[in-house]
Amino acid sequence: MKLCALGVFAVNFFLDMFGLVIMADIIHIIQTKYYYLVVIFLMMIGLYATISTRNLIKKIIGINIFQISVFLFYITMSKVKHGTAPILWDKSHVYDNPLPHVLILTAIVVSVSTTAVALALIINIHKEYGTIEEDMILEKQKLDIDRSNIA
Amino acid sequence: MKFIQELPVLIIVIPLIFALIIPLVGRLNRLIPWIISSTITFFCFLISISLLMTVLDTGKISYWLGGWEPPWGIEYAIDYLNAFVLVVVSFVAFIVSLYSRRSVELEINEDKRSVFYCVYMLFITGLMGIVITGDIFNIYVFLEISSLSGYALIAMGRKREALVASYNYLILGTIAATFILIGIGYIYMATGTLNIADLQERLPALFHSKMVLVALGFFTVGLSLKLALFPLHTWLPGAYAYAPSVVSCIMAATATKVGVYAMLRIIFGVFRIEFDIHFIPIANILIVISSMAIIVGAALAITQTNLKRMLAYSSVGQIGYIVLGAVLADQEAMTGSVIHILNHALMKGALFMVVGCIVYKTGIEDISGLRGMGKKMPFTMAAFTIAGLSMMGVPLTVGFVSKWYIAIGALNAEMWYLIPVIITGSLLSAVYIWRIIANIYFPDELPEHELQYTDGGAEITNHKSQYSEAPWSMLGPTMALAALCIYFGISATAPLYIAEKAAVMLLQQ
Amino acid sequence: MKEHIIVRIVSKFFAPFIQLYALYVIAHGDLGPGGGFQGGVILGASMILYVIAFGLDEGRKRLSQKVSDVFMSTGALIYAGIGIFCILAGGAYLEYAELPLGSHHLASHLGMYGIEIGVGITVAFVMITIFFETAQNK
Amino acid sequence: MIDIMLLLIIVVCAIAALFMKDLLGATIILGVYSFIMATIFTRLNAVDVAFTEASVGAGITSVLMIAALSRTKRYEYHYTKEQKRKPSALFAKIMSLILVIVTGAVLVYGTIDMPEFGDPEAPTNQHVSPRYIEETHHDTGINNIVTAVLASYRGYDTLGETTVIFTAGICVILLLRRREK
Repeated sequence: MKLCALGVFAVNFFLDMFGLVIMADIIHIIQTKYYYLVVIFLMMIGLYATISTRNLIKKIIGINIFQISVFLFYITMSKVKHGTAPILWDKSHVYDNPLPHVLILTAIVVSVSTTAVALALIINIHKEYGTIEEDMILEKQKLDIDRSNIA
Repeated sequence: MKFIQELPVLIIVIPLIFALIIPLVGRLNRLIPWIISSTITFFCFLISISLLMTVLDTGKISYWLGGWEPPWGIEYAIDYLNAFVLVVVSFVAFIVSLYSRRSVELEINEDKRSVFYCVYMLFITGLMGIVITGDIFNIYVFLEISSLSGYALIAMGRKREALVASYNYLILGTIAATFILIGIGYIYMATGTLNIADLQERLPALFHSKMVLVALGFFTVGLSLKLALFPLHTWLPGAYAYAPSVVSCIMAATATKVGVYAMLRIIFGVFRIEFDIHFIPIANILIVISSMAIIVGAALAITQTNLKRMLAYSSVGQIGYIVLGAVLADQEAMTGSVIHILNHALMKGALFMVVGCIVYKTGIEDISGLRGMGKKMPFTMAAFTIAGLSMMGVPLTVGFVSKWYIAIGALNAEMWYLIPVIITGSLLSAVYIWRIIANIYFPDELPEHELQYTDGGAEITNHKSQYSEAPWSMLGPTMALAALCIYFGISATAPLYIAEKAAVMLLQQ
Repeated sequence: MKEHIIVRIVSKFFAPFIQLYALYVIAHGDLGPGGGFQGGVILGASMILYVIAFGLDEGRKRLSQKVSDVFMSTGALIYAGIGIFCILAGGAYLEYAELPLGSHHLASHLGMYGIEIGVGITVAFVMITIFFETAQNK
Repeated sequence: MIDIMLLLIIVVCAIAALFMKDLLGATIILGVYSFIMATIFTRLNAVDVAFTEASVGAGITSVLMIAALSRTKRYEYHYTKEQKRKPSALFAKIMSLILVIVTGAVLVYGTIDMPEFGDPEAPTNQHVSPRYIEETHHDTGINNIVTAVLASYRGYDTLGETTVIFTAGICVILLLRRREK
C-alpha cells in the first residue's frame, strides 16, 4: 500500500512535468519566469562543479557559483514591476521587497566565511599531503593505513 | 526581576559574549579559557532548566527580539520540545567542558588552546541558537555558526586525515546549508513569511502548491545531510574518528541531536503531519530510509577496527532510531524519539568520553588494543560497560526506554514489520558492544610480552597489570554520564513527562 | 613587490582615500546603499592593498597581531553589548528605541550607528586577519 | 534586452569556470562572475546586495583565493585520457550528472506554481514586506529600508552574521597561525 502511494506520487510528478511540455505552457513560462530558469541552470552548474571535480580548490569555486546563484534566486523574487530600490524617496510609490535583500546580505557573509575556512583547510592539506587532488590524497591515505598496519 | 524575562536571549548572548572575550583574556593564564567555558556552560544549563520550568508552568514562551512583533521581527519561541533539547545540549556542553581540561592539554598545542575554547563556545552558541529560535532564516544563520566552528574543531585532530575529514564535511555541510537556503527561498516565495508559527498558520491553504512540495524536499535532503541520515552519512565516520577526543564527545552528543531537532521542527512544526502523509509520501520514504540506517549503521559498526569509527557508525544507526520514531507519526513513537535525543546524548557522550580517557592514558584507538583493559582502568571500563549496555537497549538502562516506546509506537501505527528492524538493530549493536566488553574483561590468552601500546598517550605504560586510571577530572564527568544512563533508565518519569508533552504538541498542531 | 615603486607610491597615496570612503560608507548606511559590512570590507581591502604593495612584514609592523585580534573581538562585543544596554535600559534585546538617548527616533538612529560601527570594525579586522594568515608563506 | 545579455554572459562565465584547468584563471572568472552578478543585482534594484557582492564576491574572495593558490598549486592535475575513461571515473561523472539533473528537475517543477517575475500580487509582496515599506520611516526614522530591516527589525540576524564572520576569522587563526616569534 505504501509502495502504491510512492508510485502514484512518482507518476503524478512525471505527468506534471510532461503536462508542462504538452500544453505549450512552456513558452509562457519562459516568457514570465526566464529568470528563475536561468538561475536554476546556474545553480546546477555550480552543484555539478562541486560534486564532480576532484580538485579541492575547484570544488570551492563550484560552491561559490552555487551559492551566488541562490543569491540571484532570492533577489529575483524581490523584484516588483515598476518598483524602485527600497530606499524611501518622495517620487516613488512602489518599492521592491526589501526582505530578500537583507537575507542575502547575511548569506553573502556566510558564503565568504565558508570560503575562508575552506581555503585555510586546503592550505593545511597541501602542507601535509603536498597535493590538492582528491585522488592523490586518497592514495596517500591508503599508504598511511598500510604503513600503520605493518607497524 | 527584569532579567527573568530576558532569559531566552541571555542563554545565547552570554556564551557569545564570553566566546568573544576568551581570546582576549586567554593569554593571561592558561586555565582561564577552561574556567570561563565551564562556568558559562554551567550557567547556560541553569538558565535552560529555568526556561524548562517556566514552559512547564505557563506554556509556550515567546520572546520578541528588538521588541518587534513577529512575523516582522525575529521571535524566540520556546515550547516543550526545544526547552527539552536546550537542557540536553547545555548539560552535555557543561559536562564535556568540565572533562575537557586534561584532554585538551594533551591534544591541542598550548598556543592554540584559548582559541580552541573560543571556537568551542561558538559551536555551543550556534547549536543553542538553532534550538531556541522561532525564525526559519535565523536557524540557517546559527547553523552556519555551529558548522563553521565544527569544521575547525574537527581539523584540530592530531592525524593528518583529520584535515581531509573536515574538508569533506565542509563540502557536504555547505551543500546541505545551501539546500536549506533554497528551501527557505521556496517556502518564503509561497507564503511571504519566515516565522515558524506564522508559516504553520499560512501553509495549510497552500498544501497543493508545488513550491511547498519542493521546499519540503530540499529541507529534508539538506537536514538529512546535516544529521547524517543514511545514505548521506558519509562525512560522519571520518569526522568523528579523527577529531580530538573532546570534539568527538561534543559533536556526537549534541550536533546530530540538534540536526534531528531541526528536522522535527521543520517536518512537524512548519509543515503539518497531514501534509507529510497525505500530499507526499515523505514519511514513508523516511521510514524506509531510517530502517535501513538502523541496520546498515549497526552492521558497518561491526566491521570497524577503530573504536571511534565504530562508535561513529553506531551513531548512524541510532540516528535512524530517532528519525524512525518521529516519522511514524504516532504519539508513543514520537515520545520515544524525543526521549532518545536525551538518551543517545547521554550514552554516546559517555562512550566517547571513555575513548577520550583511553586515548589520554595509552594512546590506543584500536579495538584490539583494549585487551584486558578492565583490570587497568576499572572505573573507565565500568562506565563503558554501562553506556554500552544502554546502547544495546538492555532493560534498566536508558536505551531500553526509548526503544520500547518506539516499538510500541510501531505497533500502534500498525507497522508490525518494523519490530524486527528494531530488534535486529539492537542485536547487531549487542554484537559490536559485546565484542569489546568481552575483550576488556575476559581477554583471550595471549602472552603478556606481546602486548604493545602505541605511544602518543600522556603516560606510556608497559606493564599490563599496572593499575593506571584516567585522572579524576576526566573520570568524574564520564562516570556522571554513565550514572545518568542508569538513573534515567530506572526512573524515567521526568523526561518521559516532558517528551510526551512535546510529542503531543508536535502531532496535534 | 619591493622594486615596483609606482605600485607602492600609488597604493600609499590611495590607501587613506579608500579608508575615508570606507568610513563614508559605514556612516551613510541609513541614507543610501552601504553600511557596516560593506564599509568594513572596504576598510579591510585598503589595508590588504597596503600589505600587497609593501609586503607582509611591513604590514605586520603597521598592525601587530595582538592589536588586530583585539579589534576583531571588540567589534562584535560592541554589537552584543549594545543589545545588553538595551535590556538594562528596560527594552528587549536590541530594542534601540529604549536607549536613554533622547527621542525614540534619535535613540534608534544612534543605536543603529553603534552596531554598524561594531560590524565594520569586526569585518575589517577579520578580513585583514584572514588575509595575513592565508598569505604568510614561510 | 541588457538583462538577457547579462544572463547569457553569466552562464558563459559559469561554464568557463567549470572547464578551466588553470585555477588562477578559474578564480579570475569567478571574480568576473561575481562582478556581473553584482551588475544584475543593480539591474534588479538590489543596490545594497550589489555593493556587498562586488566588494566581497569579486574583491575579497578573489584575493583570498589567489593568496591560497600562491601557497598551493596553480594548475589542476591533468588526467590522461585513459584515466578519464576508467569505469570508476566515468561512473562518478555520470552519477553526479544524474544527481544534478534530478535536482534541477525538482527545482524546475517548483517553478510551475511560482508567481510571475515581478508580480506585485505575489505572496512575498503581500504579507510581511508591506509593513516594512510603510512603517520604516515611522518606526525608525531611517530612509534606507534595507538598513532598517537589517539593523533593527532583523537586527538579531545581523548579530549572527557578525558572529559568523568572527567565527571564520577565529577558525582561520586556529587552523593556520603559528607560534609568535
